[in-house]
Amino acid sequence: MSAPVLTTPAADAVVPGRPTVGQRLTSFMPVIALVVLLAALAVADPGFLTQSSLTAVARTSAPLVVLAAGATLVVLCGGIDLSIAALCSLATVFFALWLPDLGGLTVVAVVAATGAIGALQGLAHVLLRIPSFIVTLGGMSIFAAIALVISDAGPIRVVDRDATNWITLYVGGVVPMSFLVALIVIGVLALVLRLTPVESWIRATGYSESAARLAGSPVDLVKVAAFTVSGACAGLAAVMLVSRNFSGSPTMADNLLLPAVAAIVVGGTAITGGHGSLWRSLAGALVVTLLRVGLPIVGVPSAYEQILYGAIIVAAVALTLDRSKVLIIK
Amino acid sequence: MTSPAEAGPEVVHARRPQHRRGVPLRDAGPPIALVVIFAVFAVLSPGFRTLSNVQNVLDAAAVLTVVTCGITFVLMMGSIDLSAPGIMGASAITVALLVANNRNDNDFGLLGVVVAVLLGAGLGCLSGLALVVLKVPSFMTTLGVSAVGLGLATLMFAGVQPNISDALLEGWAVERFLGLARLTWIALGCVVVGWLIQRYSRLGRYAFAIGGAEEVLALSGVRVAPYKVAVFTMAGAFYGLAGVLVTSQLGAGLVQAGRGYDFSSIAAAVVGGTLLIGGRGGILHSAVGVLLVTVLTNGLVQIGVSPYWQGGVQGLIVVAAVAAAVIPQRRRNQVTK
Amino acid sequence: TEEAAGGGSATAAGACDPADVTLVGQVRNESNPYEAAWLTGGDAFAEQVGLTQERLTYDGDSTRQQEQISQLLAGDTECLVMNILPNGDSDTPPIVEGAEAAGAYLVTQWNKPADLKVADYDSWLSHITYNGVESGKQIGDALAEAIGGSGGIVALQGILDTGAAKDRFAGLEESLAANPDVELLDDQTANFSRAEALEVTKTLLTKHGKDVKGIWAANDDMALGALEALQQAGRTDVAVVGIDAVPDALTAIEDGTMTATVSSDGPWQGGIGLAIGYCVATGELAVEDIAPDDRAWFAEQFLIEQDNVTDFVSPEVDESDFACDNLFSRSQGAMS
Amino acid sequence: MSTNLQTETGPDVPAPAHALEVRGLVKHYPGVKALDGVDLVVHQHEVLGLAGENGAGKSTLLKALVGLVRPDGGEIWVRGEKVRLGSIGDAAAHGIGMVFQEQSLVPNLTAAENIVLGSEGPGVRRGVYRWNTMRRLAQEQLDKIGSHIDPLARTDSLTFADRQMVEIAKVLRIEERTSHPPVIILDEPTSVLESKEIETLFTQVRRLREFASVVFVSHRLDEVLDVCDRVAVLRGGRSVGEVSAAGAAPADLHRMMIGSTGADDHYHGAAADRSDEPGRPRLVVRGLTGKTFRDVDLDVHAGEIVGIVGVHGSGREDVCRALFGAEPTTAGEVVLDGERLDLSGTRAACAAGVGYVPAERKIEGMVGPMSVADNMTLTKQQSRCTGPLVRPRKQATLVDKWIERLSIRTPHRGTAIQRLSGGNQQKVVLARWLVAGDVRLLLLDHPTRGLDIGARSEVYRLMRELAAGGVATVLLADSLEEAIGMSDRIVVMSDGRATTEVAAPAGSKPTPLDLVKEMV
Ligand SMILES: Nc1ncnc2c1ncn2[C@@H]1O[C@H](COP(=O)(O)OP(=O)(O)OP(=O)(O)O)[C@@H](O)[C@H]1O
Ligand SMILES: Nc1ncnc2c1ncn2[C@@H]1O[C@H](COP(=O)(O)OP(=O)(O)OP(=O)(O)O)[C@@H](O)[C@H]1O
Ligand SMILES: [Mg+2]
Ligand SMILES: [Mg+2]
Repeated sequence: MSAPVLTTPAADAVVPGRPTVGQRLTSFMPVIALVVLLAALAVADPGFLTQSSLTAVARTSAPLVVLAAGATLVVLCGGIDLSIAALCSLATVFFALWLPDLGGLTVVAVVAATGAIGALQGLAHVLLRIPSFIVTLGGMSIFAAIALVISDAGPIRVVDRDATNWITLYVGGVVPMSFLVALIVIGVLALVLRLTPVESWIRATGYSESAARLAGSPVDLVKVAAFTVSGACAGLAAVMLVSRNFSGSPTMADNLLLPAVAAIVVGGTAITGGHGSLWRSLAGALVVTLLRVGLPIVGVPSAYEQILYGAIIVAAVALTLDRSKVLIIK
Repeated sequence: MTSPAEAGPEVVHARRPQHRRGVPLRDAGPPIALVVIFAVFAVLSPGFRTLSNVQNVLDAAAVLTVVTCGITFVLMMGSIDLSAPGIMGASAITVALLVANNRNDNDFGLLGVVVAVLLGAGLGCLSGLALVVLKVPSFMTTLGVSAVGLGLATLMFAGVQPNISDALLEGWAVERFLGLARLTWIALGCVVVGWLIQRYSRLGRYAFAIGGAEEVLALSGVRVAPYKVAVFTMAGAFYGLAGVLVTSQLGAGLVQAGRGYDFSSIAAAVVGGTLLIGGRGGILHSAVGVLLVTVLTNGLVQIGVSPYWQGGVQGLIVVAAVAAAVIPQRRRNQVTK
Repeated sequence: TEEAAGGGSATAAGACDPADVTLVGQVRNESNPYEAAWLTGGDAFAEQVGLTQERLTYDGDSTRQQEQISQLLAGDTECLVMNILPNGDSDTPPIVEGAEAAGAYLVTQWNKPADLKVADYDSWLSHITYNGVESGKQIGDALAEAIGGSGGIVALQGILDTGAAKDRFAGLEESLAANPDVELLDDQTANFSRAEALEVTKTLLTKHGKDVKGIWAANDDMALGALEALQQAGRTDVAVVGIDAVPDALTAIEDGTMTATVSSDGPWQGGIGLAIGYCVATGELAVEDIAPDDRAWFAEQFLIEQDNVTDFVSPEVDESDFACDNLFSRSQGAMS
Repeated sequence: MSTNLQTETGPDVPAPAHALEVRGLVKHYPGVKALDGVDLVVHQHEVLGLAGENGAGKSTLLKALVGLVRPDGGEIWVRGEKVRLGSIGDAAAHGIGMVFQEQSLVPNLTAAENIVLGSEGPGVRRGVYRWNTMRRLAQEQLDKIGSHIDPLARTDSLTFADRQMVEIAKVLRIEERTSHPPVIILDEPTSVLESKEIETLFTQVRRLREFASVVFVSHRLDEVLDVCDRVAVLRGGRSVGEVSAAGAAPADLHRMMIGSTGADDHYHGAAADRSDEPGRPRLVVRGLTGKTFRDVDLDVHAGEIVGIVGVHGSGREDVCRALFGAEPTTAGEVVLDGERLDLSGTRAACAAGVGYVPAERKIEGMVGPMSVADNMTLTKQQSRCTGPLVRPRKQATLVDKWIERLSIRTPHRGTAIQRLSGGNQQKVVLARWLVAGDVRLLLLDHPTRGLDIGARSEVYRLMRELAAGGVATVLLADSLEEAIGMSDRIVVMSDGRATTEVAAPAGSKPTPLDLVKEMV
């Protein structure tokens, strides 16, 4: 019979955890990717690194930044919004149609309308329990059809430019107003997330919806809100596009869907939800814009441009994704 | 195998302990929707219910079916695949340049087809490798590979459309057997092969399991990575074959041969009940989904819906069909992503 | 003309050193024969003047076209010459305004809103297009003749919001008015795409069956798609017409499977836009000297049928077409 | 460590080498020394118990033995041979297999596939499934443990307990895969099982001893002493000693686990000083009907703990969820403190002061990648907010207070909860309802599942404290003993109906047998 043998008490194994240098570095990866890409482009064509060129990049990226910012919220909740581009196109048509009657109020009206449409999709998602992929895929084709019909399948010229003039200005002669607006959108959304419980609700929903619900988080409300913001952002992006093109068209933004989702992923936000942030999407959108306009401008031939685009975008994600937060990569 | 069931990727979901074998109601949703929609169109349009139109629908579904066969396995794993446009473009041009054509003196016939399919497999393998080695989500790797495929296709295209004059390949689109084009039989063959793989091969069952609980496979000592790569490779091969089929239909190798097939194949698979979270659905589900989508496209033209509205009506019907299918299985604390 | 560049001082309009000129050609993509040929023509012209052409493609994506242009204009625009194919009518105004603000020399082709006047701008030198109404009518008439003046036809429209598609269809309508026995059974869009045309034609063939005697397609790509559909349906009794004179269509006309097309000379288009810009930039041609009729004009086009197809099988780019005093030789008059 | 090994209950013939030996194993995680030089010996043909508090490092040690955790230092010897275990496959090749603490089956595969997963053998020939062979292979394994599960049933259609059986059947395939006597590791296999199933399992464990070695982990110390030959104890990542099971009592083990001779305040002792206040019950449930339960009536007074017991499938869990608004009801009325309780959703329930701790912690209880602090304040946002704004300082103070109060072992309040041991996770989930101090009705579904004995006592103490503060508690206990010990009153459910009510005041507790009679 052995008596229990006691040895010395174990040392306290608990020490406070602080982020290591490596962890800090991973959270800055999107910015690093951006800088590396910019440097590479500058090497390929030194003319690319001029102020006017960078200003143009910023201006170009604004609609994409806004689209990506809105959709990021949906992705953080664990869903996806495939309708942003089609909704944005529809919004350009709205804008062009309503401008003669509403004048300066058109911007507000368009953003409100797309926000409401987004909310509608959110409600369909949470009430009918249809996966967001399907709801927004359906939304995509429905919005495209509506846009075609109300625009008579053609672009609508915007003659009165006063309503959008402000967005084409440059602050201090350098920073495009549209980019500033995009930054403000990101900033405001990020502040709301950071300062209120919304962030933990969104993350909890994205990481583990059932746990969030059983903890009494307003899961449905948060999701509907995310879709609403995503819709409103699509409306705002539409205003930017119209101010740039002087017209609204039923297919104007359709090709921005994949770049917007790519921007989110390149920023390092997990497509499965929970992990990520808005400023990551900002960096991602800038990377994607640089690739879209930078490669051809520095003289990469069309065929190689696509191959490079494919390779770089994968490499960028390889760099930015924080794998300690996302255990299984699907 | 029993039927797929239970939405949700959870490892341990202890609710509702009943044995489920046979086809539960939820899986019957898409086939029922197909029958209903078919019946509605048949009543509304005399042109729709002709035999030749049914043949037309089946023929029109061929390429989408082959693409969807590939993507189904990827979706079953819970991954996503957007590489179809690029891979199909590359394989379409490749096969057009390898069989008898107007650009060069090649006349490799069936060998050319095989090479194009292998090219597709290679590109698919690339997505898979980037996924498991670089740990980049498949959304991105496949988007990247699609761009690479389009780039390769543009390089090979070199400004002059390769037109094929290969009798075999042209025959696929033209010659009929039992009223259906050979292409359609090839697509049917793909469904059968896909089903056998899904049901009887380790690859297929593991793909299914990866979608259900990837981490558990690792705990059981299964190395998941090779299977993932293999699934993407197989999907790439299907896309490659689809590119060949498009070339056979169009009589020419087009860089844009696969345009739009990424989303339409995912939509078809999802409508059929292969959900994006993985671990659910299968080839037969997807085949039903493809038929549903094709019948819709065809029927809307036949009953004369304005081309402007067609997309919208299709979207509405798809959402309504899925909603009708999920309503009976709604639960309070159900996870819907 | 290869003199060393002068100082870095601002060059007055029209006084660029030939070696300083940047030539840019922008089309949708390099993956279709017509636009690839366009870029090749641009290269040929550039070589002729000892320069290289910067080739841009935007994959048929309006947003991306605008993004590329604004990026391009953010760089050095002093002696920039652009020969642009706008994706749609609505894409032209922002390009024009951007070029005007940056002082880059711009020639556009095909798409332009009717109310936008080239003469209102200094940097926008010229807009070139083919008379779509005319081409639509020409092939419409050829189709009517091919089916013996009476019977049903179906029309495949292009991308609905482009001027080219609208004009060509208007031409078809004129032709239908002139041939009252020809009936338009159905019109659908196949977005200028071969693959879409194949599917649409198949469905239309099952819908209208033997009533279809002819297919009018707004471009050759769609016509070729329609030909495949006919072949698969085993129909040899249907006449097909298109526009653009792409090589495959010419071959089909030679073979007798296709009835007619209208020439659009891609290589020439790729060269001529750069040539106009180059001449103005180097001061060999002053903007004021361009006749008002040559600011927006229709280029010469030909109806191609089996009897004259051999003349068009290998289009030659004639260097003399691009000489500064011979730029507008192919003009068929101002756009109305 | 001790060398005076006693093997009275082991085989008489000493084995040539230890089945398994661990020397100085070390494993660091950021901020945590999970293993701090562990030594362990497993003899041939013995059942070795492994005991230790939550977070002592048991699971980490065992995972290192099957190649899932790569140790930072130390050695592993198998049958006298030093080995490196790089993967679970390596371990299997050395005859080591494990049943994990968290269930690890693929839910959408059949039971048969799960059983042979990774070692299909003749079940798969050249990549092609041979379903009949596979079914037979699985059936053989299931027969070993006397389970009657249909091998071709989908795993997610099985009950929790059946799935545990599948896991055991699966690990037993080690026997077929190695010529050596295997070492089979069971990490808390009993925590989700009913007593009958536990008996089946123990029969298996005893059978295994004939030809294999077993390492067995459980927080139910009586169980450990019952089935094991010898028990090794871990504390803070170190081996602190071992006892022979034959003569030891749970209290001895417990003392070693916590490193002091602190009182083992087990639940049986206390329960005394609750003041019985009659009057109107806080919670009144009348005729509650849902999919799996009918006409349930239930009263719970403020300060009362009411246990609900029933066999598996009795519907008690769904009643709890229904009261929390997480399960739809078709009829019935629920009144909390005189007000009708809104059962339309979980948010309404939270707002009304109802709290719920679900049994499936990993999926439903916690948000794994989020921090301890965020998990703790997820429900009661007001506890960390001023108006609509989050106050990090306020949150930090509050969370630290509760970490201390419940002695939650975590490196930091910002650590992701998934890095904590199961027991500590559970404490955080429980704390979630306490931070605001406004909970009136607490629904606890297996709140002590997977907790060590110390943590258990703390949870018990906490429950009593809350009850003393006036909280009404509904308890679905981990075991009948727990239900009896903790409850003031016990409601027996069977077949979706509340059939009987048994008073269980301190001093005159019913016996388990009394309850079992009512349950069936
Ligand atoms: N009629 C039924 N139809 C379907 N499922 C049923 C039915 N009756 C009971 N069940 C199942 O039984 C379970 C309800 O029992 P519950 O889990 O509440 O029992 P429990 O007593 O809590 O069991 P445990 O002690 O294992 O926690 C549910 O998971 C439910 O799916
Ligand atoms: N992957 C990980 N990352 C960081 N820390 C970890 C990880 N896994 C375990 N730990 C830490 O290591 C310590 C030991 O954990 P382990 O799971 O081995 O405990 P345990 O004895 O099994 O506890 P329980 O009885 O609760 O299961 C704990 O402090 C835990 O927080
Ligand atoms: Mg453990
Ligand atoms: Mg239960």
